[in-house]
Amino acid sequence: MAELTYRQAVAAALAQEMARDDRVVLLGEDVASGGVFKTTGGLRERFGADRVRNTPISEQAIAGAAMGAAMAGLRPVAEIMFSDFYATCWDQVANEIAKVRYMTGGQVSLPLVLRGANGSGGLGFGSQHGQSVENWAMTVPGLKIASPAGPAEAFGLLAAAIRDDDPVMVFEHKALYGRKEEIGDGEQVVPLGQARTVRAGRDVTLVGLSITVGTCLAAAQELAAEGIEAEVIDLRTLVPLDAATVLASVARTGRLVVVEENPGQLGWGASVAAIAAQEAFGSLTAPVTRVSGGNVPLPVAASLEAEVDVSVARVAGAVRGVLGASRPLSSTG
Amino acid sequence: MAELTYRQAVAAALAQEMARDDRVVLLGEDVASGGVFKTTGGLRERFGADRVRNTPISEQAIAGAAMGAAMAGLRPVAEIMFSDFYATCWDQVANEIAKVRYMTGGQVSLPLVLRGANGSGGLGFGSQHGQSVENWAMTVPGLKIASPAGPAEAFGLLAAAIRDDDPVMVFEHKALYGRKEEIGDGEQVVPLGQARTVRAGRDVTLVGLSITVGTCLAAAQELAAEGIEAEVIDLRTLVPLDAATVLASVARTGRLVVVEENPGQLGWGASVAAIAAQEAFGSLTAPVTRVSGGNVPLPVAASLEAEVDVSVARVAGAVRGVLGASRPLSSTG
Amino acid sequence: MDVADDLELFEQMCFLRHFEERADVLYRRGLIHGPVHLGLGHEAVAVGAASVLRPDDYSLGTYRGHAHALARGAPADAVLAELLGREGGICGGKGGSMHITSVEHGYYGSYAIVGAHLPIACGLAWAALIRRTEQVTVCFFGDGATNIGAFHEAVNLAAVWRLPVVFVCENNWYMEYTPIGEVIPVALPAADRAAAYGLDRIVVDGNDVAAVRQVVGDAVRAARDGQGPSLVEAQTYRLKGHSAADGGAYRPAEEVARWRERDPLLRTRAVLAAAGTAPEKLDEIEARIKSGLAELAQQILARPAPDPAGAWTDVWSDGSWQWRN
Amino acid sequence: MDVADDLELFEQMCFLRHFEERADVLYRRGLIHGPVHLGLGHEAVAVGAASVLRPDDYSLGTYRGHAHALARGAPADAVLAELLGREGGICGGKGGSMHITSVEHGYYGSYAIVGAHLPIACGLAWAALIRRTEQVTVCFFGDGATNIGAFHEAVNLAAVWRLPVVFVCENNWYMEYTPIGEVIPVALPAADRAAAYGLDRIVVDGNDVAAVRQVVGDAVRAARDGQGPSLVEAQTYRLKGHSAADGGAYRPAEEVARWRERDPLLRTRAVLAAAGTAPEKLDEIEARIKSGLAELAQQILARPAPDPAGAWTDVWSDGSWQWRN
Ligand SMILES: Cc1ncc(C[n+]2csc(CCOP(=O)(O)OP(=O)(O)O)c2C)c(N)n1
Ligand SMILES: Cc1ncc(C[n+]2csc(CCOP(=O)(O)OP(=O)(O)O)c2C)c(N)n1
Ligand SMILES: [Mg+2]
Ligand SMILES: [Mg+2]
Repeated sequence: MAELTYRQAVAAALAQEMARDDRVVLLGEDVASGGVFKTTGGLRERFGADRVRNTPISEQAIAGAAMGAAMAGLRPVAEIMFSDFYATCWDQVANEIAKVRYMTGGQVSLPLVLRGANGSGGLGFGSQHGQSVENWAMTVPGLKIASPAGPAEAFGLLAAAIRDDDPVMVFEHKALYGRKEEIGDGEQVVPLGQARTVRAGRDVTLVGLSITVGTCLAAAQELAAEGIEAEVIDLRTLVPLDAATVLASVARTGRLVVVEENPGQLGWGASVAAIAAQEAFGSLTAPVTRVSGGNVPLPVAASLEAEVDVSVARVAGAVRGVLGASRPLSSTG
Repeated sequence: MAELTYRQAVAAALAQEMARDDRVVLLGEDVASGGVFKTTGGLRERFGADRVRNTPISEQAIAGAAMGAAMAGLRPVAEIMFSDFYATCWDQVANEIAKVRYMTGGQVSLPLVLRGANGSGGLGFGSQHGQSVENWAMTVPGLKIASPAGPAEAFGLLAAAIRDDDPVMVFEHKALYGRKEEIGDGEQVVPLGQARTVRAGRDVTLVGLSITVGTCLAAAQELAAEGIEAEVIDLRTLVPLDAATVLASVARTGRLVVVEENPGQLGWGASVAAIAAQEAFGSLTAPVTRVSGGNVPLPVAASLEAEVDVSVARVAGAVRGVLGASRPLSSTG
Repeated sequence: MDVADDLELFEQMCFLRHFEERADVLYRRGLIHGPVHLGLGHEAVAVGAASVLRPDDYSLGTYRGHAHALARGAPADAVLAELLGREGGICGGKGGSMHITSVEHGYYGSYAIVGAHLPIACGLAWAALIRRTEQVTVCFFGDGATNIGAFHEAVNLAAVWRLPVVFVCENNWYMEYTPIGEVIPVALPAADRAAAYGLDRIVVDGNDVAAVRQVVGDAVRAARDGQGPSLVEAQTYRLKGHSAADGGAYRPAEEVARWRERDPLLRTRAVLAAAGTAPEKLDEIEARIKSGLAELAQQILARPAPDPAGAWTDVWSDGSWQWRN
Repeated sequence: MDVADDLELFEQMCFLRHFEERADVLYRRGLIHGPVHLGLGHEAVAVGAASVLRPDDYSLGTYRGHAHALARGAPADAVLAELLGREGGICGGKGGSMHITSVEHGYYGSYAIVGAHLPIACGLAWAALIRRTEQVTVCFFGDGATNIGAFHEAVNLAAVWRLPVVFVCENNWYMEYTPIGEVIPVALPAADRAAAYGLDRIVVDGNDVAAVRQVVGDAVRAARDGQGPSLVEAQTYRLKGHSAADGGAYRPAEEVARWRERDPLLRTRAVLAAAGTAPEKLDEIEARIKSGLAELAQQILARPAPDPAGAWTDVWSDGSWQWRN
């Protein structure tokens, strides 16, 4: 057992996989210097300049080079420093990487990982450095999407992503990099596509991803004091989506609150909510409820940021609302 | 009254607005030559080289130039030939255009329009030229989104978009360009944010956008023969979204089927379905149902394309399913 | 292929020419679903470049890519089946004309977003560099592609990393309907940009297969020897429209006429004639190829369309498409 | 401002210097929410360029943009309030340090995605061209930005359309922690790329305010006279880290020392001294500016935070944020 920060867990996962498979190579801006978020520290020294490459500020070249190298059989891990910068290589991600296997009739596979810092988390990064970009990716079939909620997941999901033969985007949360957790010895791998029930509860199902898992847990504790038992599910990956775990929970609780950090206009929570409204309709006893970030670009001043970011209070309030709005169980179809 | 094709309606709207306001300027690849989809024919000749500009193949420069010109008070209309190419200027669209007004505290406005050919429609354009890109845009607050279902809307929504003081993306459907419709004389403007009920019905609400409005209507006709009366709503714009019209309809019908051309993983239909599941829960008598394109990149061969594209049969089938799955009305909360 | 005599090159160009002519006919008969972009007139670039590559070298092209796939050895029947949307298509019907790919022959794909494949070419070349396999990557693109950001980022990265990649710009002087001269501030789209990446200014007559063989051959050798990337501008002309749906009316008649005289096939015919090959022999070769392709088209048209089930394969490496349980 | 004597330029540079030093102190005290990038050492570029602009000219900068806003006349209190997240921030607290903007003073924004504002600058210049207003647009960016696609597309479009825009590359030799030399295949990031756009190779000592004034002034005049765009490389150095959170340890000590000797303020002090200005006078000016800024910071820190309601304004031009009814 060792206590690692989220950022150390990322570096450890990279080291574990690079040691295990010499086809694993890293590229990105300043990665050889350890990276702006210190997630690649020591790797250049340990694995050499061939396998840990600094790039120019050329996100299209970074993503494209990762794709080409993957087609040739390497297993590249490309760092896109802030996930907002995927916008500068979106064609490579959405139109090339996501589609080339399909449009060539399966002639190529892309065992590659795109990773970087995502989300707001109240750090004052603002609208061009604080978005929840996993939602852009989820509109595009062909990309697997993982977003770890803590150090153990940061380690295990990244390892699984590197071992996966398909393109996986790992959205690390910049506000979690300093978070610490005990991590077991030996190889760490968390399979993609398996949600984790982090708290059991009978009254309502709270679904979170990445930083909102902690928000849901904190809300659940607050609600427990009021005798409300919330079940909290950490999705871990959006693609593959473990809808079964969510649906099974809703079948028990009859109530669903989905908690996203992104603006509500269109985010992964809408997809999860729609699945429940279609496939768990019979067991729903209350309106399917979404709690999401304010539908505005992210402001910087702390007072404004707090106003739009998802909070424990807003989640707890939504749960109280859902319980209030509930239809007597007898009337469910 | 004159009968116009959808593409002629686009050209007519551009001409109407350019004649009305000399701040309206056009830029894009081959627009001076009339455009690849013949939507800008005759405009260079009529309005001159200053106002109708061919560009290099530089989508970032096109979108950025439109943004800068709008900040300076012009009202640019930029053509991005196929909406899939927004991927090559996504940073300009999602990170700059959508956010600059907000992040400057309202110091600038962006009266600009981004328009181009969108969607599949069974034309064999494949995965890099046939996507429903409105969904990428809807994940980003700050962009208005229109998608006309016929010539009259193509005319009126584009005119409204040009007159709007905010950035508006108009997604024209490439499979509708040849569609004809009678259009009244005089100025044509269709306000943004107002859905249109194209068919009244008591049993189920079908919500479509752009090409799927026609799919919904055809399905409604087929179902009418079985005594099922479907209400069909054409959203026209995703942002602003006229949720009220959808919710009012669902309050009457108790049933909702949302029909999107895009893959189902994450599309605008999820947002509409989630809103209904939260705000119309009490009146829902059946599972909220989504019909969407196959969750794969778009294939080219006609037999494969037909397999994944949304069809009248699939919509009609979904409606029958919804009616079968309905809870007796008595039990609605 | 390492050596190639002029006759062999002629036969290959002839094959590409008549493959495209056949595709054009089939398109106009409404037998091809989706857009088709023909490489008519560009044959010498595809054939000349392919002739200096090792079977394990990588190449990539654009939506105008039939010729590049065939030149590497992609089976004509599978390519044609892909165009016609019949069983046995080289991409299983999922790619169509714009995405012809034959990894088995080192042709890593046709890309339909202008400029997008240049960064991808860097990745293939990077893999070869890391593995020290001496494989070279050749990436074909158009004059219009030199104005898009991906071109800049890719050529720059290739130069900084000294990647074994040869970027070949097929300058046919038009980006769709717009003359390239209207949208570049220099005379030559690729050659006049080379210095910005510390690369030599290389121009070749793209309608002269021997010249292409020579110039691209030198660049490929340099890349193989670890001397880094090259940017080659091959000047050519498309004999028909941008796509099979375009008549190309925007091009001055005398310009078209001038270039028709420089048709790469006529050029090679002249060379062969000068070397003593009887024109009749060349006519006979051309006739055989032409009829062979007409026949092939008939055979493929007799095939059924791909099984719709194929739409649900090849999203993920395990063959499945599901995104949720 | 049309004329400017060295003393005035010195005062302005002094002001920028101490504004940034103050921001650095405030950041290290934990009083600034979010990242801060200081322009320490770059003052001569901002001041020299601004000194040749008309009030109605347009300029744009990066996340390292405080100096560029202030040099155009943006009120220091509003800029500092934006950094400190207090009432009266120039962007209402919605932009923060990386997005300082003062449209009223012709400064059309600080952009935090590398290279993104170059295409935007083209649009401002295009508008001026269409309206024949003779307004010039000046766009500041870093050496690292010359490797991104947006740079290529923007400079190319500006050259093709002969736009009245001056692109000023502040070459401080580093992109974050990486020396620019490691990621470009040429010696100079901007100057050695100019020819690719048919532009002249222009290099200026970015730590010499008079030289910047001269060279950027010529470029601005040319743009105003309809002679099209310029690409100017101003060579400078940042005196501290990439961001206020970065110590800059990756830079060789002697390199830092060498550049400290070339500090633009020392340079101008020497010029003024040679022209007979007493050092004491300059010290006095500097002291006054310094204490004035310390005082200003205290005043602004005494202000309340922006009303949270402000988070819900300015999405749309009517002031609202709602996306649905
Ligand atoms: C990013 C992008 N923008 C626009 C297009 C539409 N388009 C397809 S081909 C083409 C012209 C390309 O010209 P060039 O690069 O010279 O190649 P050519 O077609 O002449 O072989 C354009 C604009 C595209 N496919 N991708
Ligand atoms: C597209 C993009 N990629 C990466 C970054 C992260 N980043 C911010 S500043 C910077 C270095 C920029 O260097 P340079 O252009 O030389 O400007 P300087 O910071 O030296 O003034 C990087 C990589 C970004 N903001 N945008
Ligand atoms: Mg061309
Ligand atoms: Mg720099």
